[in-house]
Amino acid sequence: MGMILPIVTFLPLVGALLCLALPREEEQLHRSVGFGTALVTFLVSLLMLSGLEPAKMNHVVDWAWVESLGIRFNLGIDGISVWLVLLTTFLMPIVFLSTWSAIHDKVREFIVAALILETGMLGAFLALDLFVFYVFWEVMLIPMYFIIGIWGGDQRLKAAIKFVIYTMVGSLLMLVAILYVVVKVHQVTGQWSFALATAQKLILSKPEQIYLFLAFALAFCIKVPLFPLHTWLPLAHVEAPTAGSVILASVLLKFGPYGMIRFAIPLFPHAVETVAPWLAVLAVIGVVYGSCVAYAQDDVKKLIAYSSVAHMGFVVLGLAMMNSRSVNGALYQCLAHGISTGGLFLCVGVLYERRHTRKMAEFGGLWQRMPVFAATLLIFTMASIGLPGLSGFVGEFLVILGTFSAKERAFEGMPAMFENARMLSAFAATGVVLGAVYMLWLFQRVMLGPLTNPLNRKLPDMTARETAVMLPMLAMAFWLGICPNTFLKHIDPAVTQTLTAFKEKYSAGAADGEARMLGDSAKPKVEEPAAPGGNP
Amino acid sequence: MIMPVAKQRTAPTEATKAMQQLVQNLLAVGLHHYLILAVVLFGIGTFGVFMRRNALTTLMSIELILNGGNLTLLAFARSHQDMRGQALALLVIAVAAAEAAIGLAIVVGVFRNRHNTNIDELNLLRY
Amino acid sequence: MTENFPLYLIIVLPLLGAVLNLLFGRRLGNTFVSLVACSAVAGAALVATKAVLLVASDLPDRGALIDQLVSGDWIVAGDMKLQAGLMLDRLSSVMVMVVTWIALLIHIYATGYMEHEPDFARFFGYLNLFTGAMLILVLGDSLPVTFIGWEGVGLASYLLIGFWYHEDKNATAGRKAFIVNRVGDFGFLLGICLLFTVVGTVKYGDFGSIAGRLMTPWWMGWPVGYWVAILLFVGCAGKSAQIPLYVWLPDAMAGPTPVSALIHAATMVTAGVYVVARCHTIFDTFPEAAKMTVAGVGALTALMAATIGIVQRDFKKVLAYSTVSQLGFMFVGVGTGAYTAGVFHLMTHAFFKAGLFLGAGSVMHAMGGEGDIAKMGGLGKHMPITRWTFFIYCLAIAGIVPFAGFFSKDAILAGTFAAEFRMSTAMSGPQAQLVALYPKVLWAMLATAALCTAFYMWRLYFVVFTGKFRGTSEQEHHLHESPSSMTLPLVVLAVGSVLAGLIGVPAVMTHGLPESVEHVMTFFTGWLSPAMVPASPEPHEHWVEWALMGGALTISAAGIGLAALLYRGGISETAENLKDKLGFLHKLLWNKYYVDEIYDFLLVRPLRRVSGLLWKGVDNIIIDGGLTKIGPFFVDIFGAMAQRFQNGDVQRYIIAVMVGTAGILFGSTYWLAYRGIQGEVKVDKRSATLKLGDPRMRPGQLIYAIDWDGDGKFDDTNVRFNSELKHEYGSAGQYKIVVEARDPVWNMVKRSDDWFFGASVPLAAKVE
Amino acid sequence: MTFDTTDLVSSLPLLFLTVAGIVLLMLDAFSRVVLVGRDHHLRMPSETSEAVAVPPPGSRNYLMPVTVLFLLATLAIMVWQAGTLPEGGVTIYRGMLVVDRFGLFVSGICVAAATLGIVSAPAYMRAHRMEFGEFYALVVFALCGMIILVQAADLVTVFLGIETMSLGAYVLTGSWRRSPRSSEAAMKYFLVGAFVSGLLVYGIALIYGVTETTSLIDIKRIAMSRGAAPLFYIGWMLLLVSFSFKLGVVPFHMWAPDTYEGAPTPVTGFMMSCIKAAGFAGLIRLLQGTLPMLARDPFTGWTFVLSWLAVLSMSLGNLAAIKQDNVKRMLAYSSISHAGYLLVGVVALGTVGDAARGPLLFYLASYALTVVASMGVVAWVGCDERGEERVRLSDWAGLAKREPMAALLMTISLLSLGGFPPTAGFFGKFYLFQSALGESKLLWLILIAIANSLISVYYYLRVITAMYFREPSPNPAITPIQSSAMKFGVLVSTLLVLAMGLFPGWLMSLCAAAKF
Repeated sequence: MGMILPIVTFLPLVGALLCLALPREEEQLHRSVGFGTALVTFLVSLLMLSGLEPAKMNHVVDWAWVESLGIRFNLGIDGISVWLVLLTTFLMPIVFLSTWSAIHDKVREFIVAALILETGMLGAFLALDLFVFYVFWEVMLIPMYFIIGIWGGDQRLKAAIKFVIYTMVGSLLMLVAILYVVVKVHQVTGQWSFALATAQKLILSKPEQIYLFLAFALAFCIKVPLFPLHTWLPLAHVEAPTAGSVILASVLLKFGPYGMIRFAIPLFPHAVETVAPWLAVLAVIGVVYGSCVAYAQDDVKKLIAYSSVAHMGFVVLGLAMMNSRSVNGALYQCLAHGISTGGLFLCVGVLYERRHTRKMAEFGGLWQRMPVFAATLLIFTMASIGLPGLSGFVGEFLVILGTFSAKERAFEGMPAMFENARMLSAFAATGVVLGAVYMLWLFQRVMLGPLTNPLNRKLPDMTARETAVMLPMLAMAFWLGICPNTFLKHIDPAVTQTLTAFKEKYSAGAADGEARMLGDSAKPKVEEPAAPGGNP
Repeated sequence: MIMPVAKQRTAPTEATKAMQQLVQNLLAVGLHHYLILAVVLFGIGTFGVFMRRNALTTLMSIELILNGGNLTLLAFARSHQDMRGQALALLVIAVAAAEAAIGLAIVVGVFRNRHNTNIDELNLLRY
Repeated sequence: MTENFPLYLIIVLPLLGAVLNLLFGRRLGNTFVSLVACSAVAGAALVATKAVLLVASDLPDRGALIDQLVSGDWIVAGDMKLQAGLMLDRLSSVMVMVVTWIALLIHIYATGYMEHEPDFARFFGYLNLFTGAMLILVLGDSLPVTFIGWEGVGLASYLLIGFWYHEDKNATAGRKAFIVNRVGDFGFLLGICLLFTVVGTVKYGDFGSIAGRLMTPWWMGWPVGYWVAILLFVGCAGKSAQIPLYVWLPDAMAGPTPVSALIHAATMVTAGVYVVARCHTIFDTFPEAAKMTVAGVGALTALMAATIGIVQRDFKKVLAYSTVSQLGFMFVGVGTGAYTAGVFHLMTHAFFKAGLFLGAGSVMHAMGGEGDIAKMGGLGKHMPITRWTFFIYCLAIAGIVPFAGFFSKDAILAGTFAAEFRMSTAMSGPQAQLVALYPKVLWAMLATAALCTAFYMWRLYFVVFTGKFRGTSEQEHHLHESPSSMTLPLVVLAVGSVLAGLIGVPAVMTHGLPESVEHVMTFFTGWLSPAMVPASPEPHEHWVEWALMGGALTISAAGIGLAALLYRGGISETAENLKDKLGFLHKLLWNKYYVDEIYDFLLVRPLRRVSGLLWKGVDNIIIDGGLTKIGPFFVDIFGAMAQRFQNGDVQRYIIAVMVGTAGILFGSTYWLAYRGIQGEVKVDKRSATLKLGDPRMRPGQLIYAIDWDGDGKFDDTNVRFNSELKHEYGSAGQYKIVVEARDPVWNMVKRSDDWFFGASVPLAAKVE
Repeated sequence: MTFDTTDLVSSLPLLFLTVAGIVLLMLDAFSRVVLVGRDHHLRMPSETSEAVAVPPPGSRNYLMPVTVLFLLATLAIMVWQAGTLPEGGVTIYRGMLVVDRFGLFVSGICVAAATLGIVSAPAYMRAHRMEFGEFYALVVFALCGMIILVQAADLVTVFLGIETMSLGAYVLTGSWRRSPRSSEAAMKYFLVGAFVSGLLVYGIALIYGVTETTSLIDIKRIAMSRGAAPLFYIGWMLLLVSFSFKLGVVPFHMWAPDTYEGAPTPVTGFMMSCIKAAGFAGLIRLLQGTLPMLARDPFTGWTFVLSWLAVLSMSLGNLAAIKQDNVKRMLAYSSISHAGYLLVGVVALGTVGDAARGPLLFYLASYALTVVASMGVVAWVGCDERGEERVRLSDWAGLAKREPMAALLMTISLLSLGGFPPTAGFFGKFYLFQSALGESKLLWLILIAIANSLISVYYYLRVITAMYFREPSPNPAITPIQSSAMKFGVLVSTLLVLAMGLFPGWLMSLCAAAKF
């Protein structure tokens, strides 16, 4: 079990290399290799659950990588990341299966890109070293760029570039922040270390924390995406091929909240009191705004993309509230959104493969032709608007409840942050109403009404393969709705642990002037920084 | 101060004394005179490079600049009573010669391609 | 409360039926589908009956059967632990019985009604799904579990209203229902949140002990219980079609008639009443303002819907407005603290309203789907069973003794008349009198509504079943009585409509009867009163009660008589004349007070417009077109400049080299002097301390000259320092200080009062 | 005056290379030459009817392997030498040169980059019909100049090194004789270069005049004891200007885009990688060896000047690059911006101290290799039937379909240039910024650098976009150059770029060990 994390992380990469070794023309073989690799990865990743102690890091590997800089290949998994990792590994076989016939051009390249992407995502979820995290974070970017750019729609070039540039804006600032933290750690301890655990002990002055938090948060908020940093998302979603949209919506967006709870919040607790209220307000604006704009769309994918803005607004709201209910809810909403929106995009993919259009006006009355598909879409629609018993409800409920019940102070000793938490909660809850407005509008325009368009008269229902793609997603949608504790039993202890650590670090007080490490109050500053090159 | 001064053969008259004084003053060039001359050479060269369009003239102007540098070197070497400056000047002359040769070759190359050597018409490569 | 019973069977059976029908029904045929659907509901009904018997016989008065659905916790988040379980107590027993048995009847009815429907399996799947969800709603042991069922029935309702999705109208009606319900759910959800936040529990079992905590003042001076109740009531108003959220219910008639009967008359729409009764502890919170709100909204709704019902011509629309109106009655019942009466009316209403709808279905079945009553008439002779059962239902709803409606409606009216809100105890003077008058106003509104009810129901009856047939001859040719699968439920419900009222007869009427009879006839009150501790005071003296009863009966009779006058034997000319005379009123009522139009104008269209504006305006133009283009715009401009500068001219290249060299020389020296004159002055009485230069600079690099008094002459010259310089002033005053820094290497001079390259640096000292 | 044998042994790589250059020159000179007139096969664009000495095609194919062998041997000698060097290096030729690990490391980068670069030369030259046998000898001689420059311990050798290097580069730039672009590029490079040489000589003279010495160590001693005189400053600025010119630092960069665009692609690669490496090494030696005391002063010290030059270079280079649709010219502008990033490292060297030298060297090495790889692909992409280069973005459209390998390798190179992990370019930037952050004063500079690398991502992605996302242009005239040597060279450099990004440890330890 000790090696399971690197194995899971690099299995897809091995698959990618295998694909590169196979002849280009064997498209079917490539698809099988891709699917097989992803499936094996999923099965292996399931082993991670056994004996998992959610409140601490499990299966940790800590290998030297660049020793003189203190960069270590450090992976670990806890209750926060485990379900996100499993979500990733669960989705990838589905994605491969779903693109079996959708991708018929440059199949090998697609499989390779998707597998590399999977490695990137898994690595980023598992990384416990800031450098490793950043590397994987960036590794995700390029395959996604290719997936959008090569297999995307008409405006794919614009979408791909916009996606990369937006992400880069945040991630480069994050890089500076990481460097700053590490240099500070070095100045205080005399050691070079990129380990998250070490960085978590570093206490900086409040202004420093705020700037660094903002640098981190920018990267994560762009990924989320938080209003008003969201405009890359509709474009990327619409232009990306189905597989790309699914991965983007289901997994990549989750790096925003994950990064917040794993990095930004624990590292800079004293910034939270200043920034979190703003985040919360933006998140609520995002909920309402995303919903409204989604309602105005006439493109199916775009509508779903904007619905992501709204749903992820809940997530950020939950995180910003910093209480165990809301944070649990936020993380749960991540999973739920991954399943429901992923499912919706898969459904759009089914439609697109048949009609090569995503305009709602082109459809209508499809239920008559495609009842199974209609049922599938309906379930994902309902999951998306948070119908209890389906995936969307628990997360939204916990976030709204957590926000509503948020005390003015997230913790004893913190300044009052949320005088108007209830108002926020109420505004966020309007998202529940608006969600129904736009999603049902979508469902009606596509599925209900008379079947007027002659092009739709002969549409076949879902094939066996497509049904096989949808079934696990549907099962998960129900499972998430009915048995939330399957997931919360891992998430909750980890969240509690994170919040405890946060409180502990917060109550140690921000540094005034000189940085220090948690635990040692007055350590003399190390005189001259040793060479980062590791001069002997 | 360093340069040789004309020898006096007969007793001078007042007028010749004055004349001699004048000449002496004029001829008693010191380090600064050389440096100023070098700067002037440098300036003329630079001016030439700025103003002349013909590649060959430009080349010659660059030689002037190099000579300005050389003169400075030599003046300092003389003033410091140090041979290194002299050696360096020699080296510069040698290099300048090589440079001139290459420069001419390039000018020839340009001429063969374009039939003139006006540098302001070299604008295939821009923006 | 510890009795264990497999309550989950009650919900699992219908859900299982739904799954089977939805997944395999199409392939297995209609017989199989109806068998599965009906037996699932029948099974649930039997299990439920068994459970209710258990509650009745084996449990103490306030006991309940409970069943932990999910072992352990359902949702755990930090300090919050929610369980999901089922609970059957006396209140839910009533609901369970009503839901399961009426559902069974309607299932049976639907097997006939939907016979020729191609999507037979889907229909029954949905119907079973609805039954399951409704039972979750009813049986849930806490608000979140109830909420699951609550939303589940919403979904089923959405699906069934839009069952004939081929028509956009139906799909839109379904969507409208769902969205309006969601608006209610918004309140419901926040209510749950508030309750949990303040009280820390959302389990019904704990509600007995939370009254004290609900008294905490919370917002605008009202106790938290009031706000919880109001928020919950928003949800109830959505589900139970009260003002202002009733608009979906008339549209919901787009669904198949059995659906209207089951969901939009008998069961789902009463869920709001059920929840208010269920959470009565919360609604009872002093000063009962929440109850007053509930009752007021109920009365208003009852009146408004009843008036609209008078003029409608669509068979099912009339019934729909009638339902809205009757729900208003129920809310007045629970709102005035007469919980038993409210729930009782809920039950009786389930019988006769389901019957009315099924009758309507039967009629429309015969009419080939025609719903306009103006095109019917004289159907009585073609369909006798339908006619006579319908007759009974109409008597029941009009409140003619001894039909079910009479007793329950009377209970509400009497309860309302007798109600006293405790708010009056907190007030004095005219305000208290107003509060005391409030129940009477409510009573008057209800009485008016009852009059209208009797009138429009009988109008319906007369127009449809008496007189001459006004439809096409083809329709007339096809007129026939419905098959037995449809008439059987009609009869059963008619029997129910006759008898159901007899278990809740007011005490004054049973006075003197044999004890066993009396026990049966007041059974309902006795059944519920332990679960719902009556908040309302003892009723009035007997003569008042008798008088009230007589009044109610008179009102009903008057309504029937009026209807008979105008519509007996078809639509009379008087009726038409009246319509013309009261043109404005008729138009207002015909257009349902223009509420849909107002909503469209105030909410729907603005939302659409705002959405478009946000998308096209904010998203596309401001954010995407503006904010994200600013950077690229400048990059582009500067890029073009940088590119254009490179014009291919070698001489320009060389000049750039020279300019660069000069720039380096100038820049490095100028900035030294410039930074050198940055400074500040500190004054201590007569002495001023001048601090100059950047602390990071190498000391002694600059030579300063300082003019302390701004007279243009330098007082100190040739000063080399990098920290501080002191000066003693001779007299008090405001002095301007001018500093000149000189870089000895370059003789670059910068004075603090020159304006070249950067602002001047004002330095001054104010000495005392 | 006798020659010390240690001088000879210590300068063995230099001597070996010089001899190798002469041998190559001889080999070329004694190869068969034929006179041809206006041959329609060769389609001389020139209007002159004179006969031109043109060697028969393929007659000099053996020169490239021979050169590669020579360079590899030099590399081997350097490795051997590095193992035997005492701490602090050996000063030879009476203080003219100093052989230390720093010098050896940078020389090694230059030689390695040149080796990987010239393997694509024969195929390129054949395809573009520019048989030019002196190419290899000139490369080797320019390399000699670079080695002299990085090992220079005296202003005399600095001058000698720069000039030797430059003279070779001038000729190489113009070596595509029938191309008007090539000769124009050479002309521009030469004119500005010669002018700057004049500035260099003048600057050296002034410094010599003030300090009475040309030895860098003595200059340092004297400058520190006497303080700075204005003439010294001017001399020093002129030196800085001439180095900035060689490195393509704004505002002395203006020759660079034109020259890099006009020069034959292997030469461009050679100049971008080797001259930049050698120039930076020389600058570091000059600044750190000569003017350390000035560095820490933020206002008069050279860090102030250089930080602004860095800002200008990064910004202008990137801004102009973003407007290019000529890939080669875009890479030229990008090289200007990379000079800016490297200057950030130099500034860090002045403020943070010696610790920043390792990152700077790492960046140099990674940039040199990446440039060699990308220029290899630029050459690979090919030419039209007239032998003209096709380097417009439109010509690159759909390269992934025509030449998937080239597109893949180019993508990796571009990602490295843009600083994406896991490539050398990313680690280089990361390492550089990390060392610079050791001094919080430099945060602003790093933020500007970050903003710039964001801009740069845009135009690097444009190339990737063209290669992968666009359909190939219908014009079939572009024929890729099919040469296994070229492909091998590009492949090896790209793999090295990847390896340096994934396992940077080995190179980092080399960089850290490369001390004066």
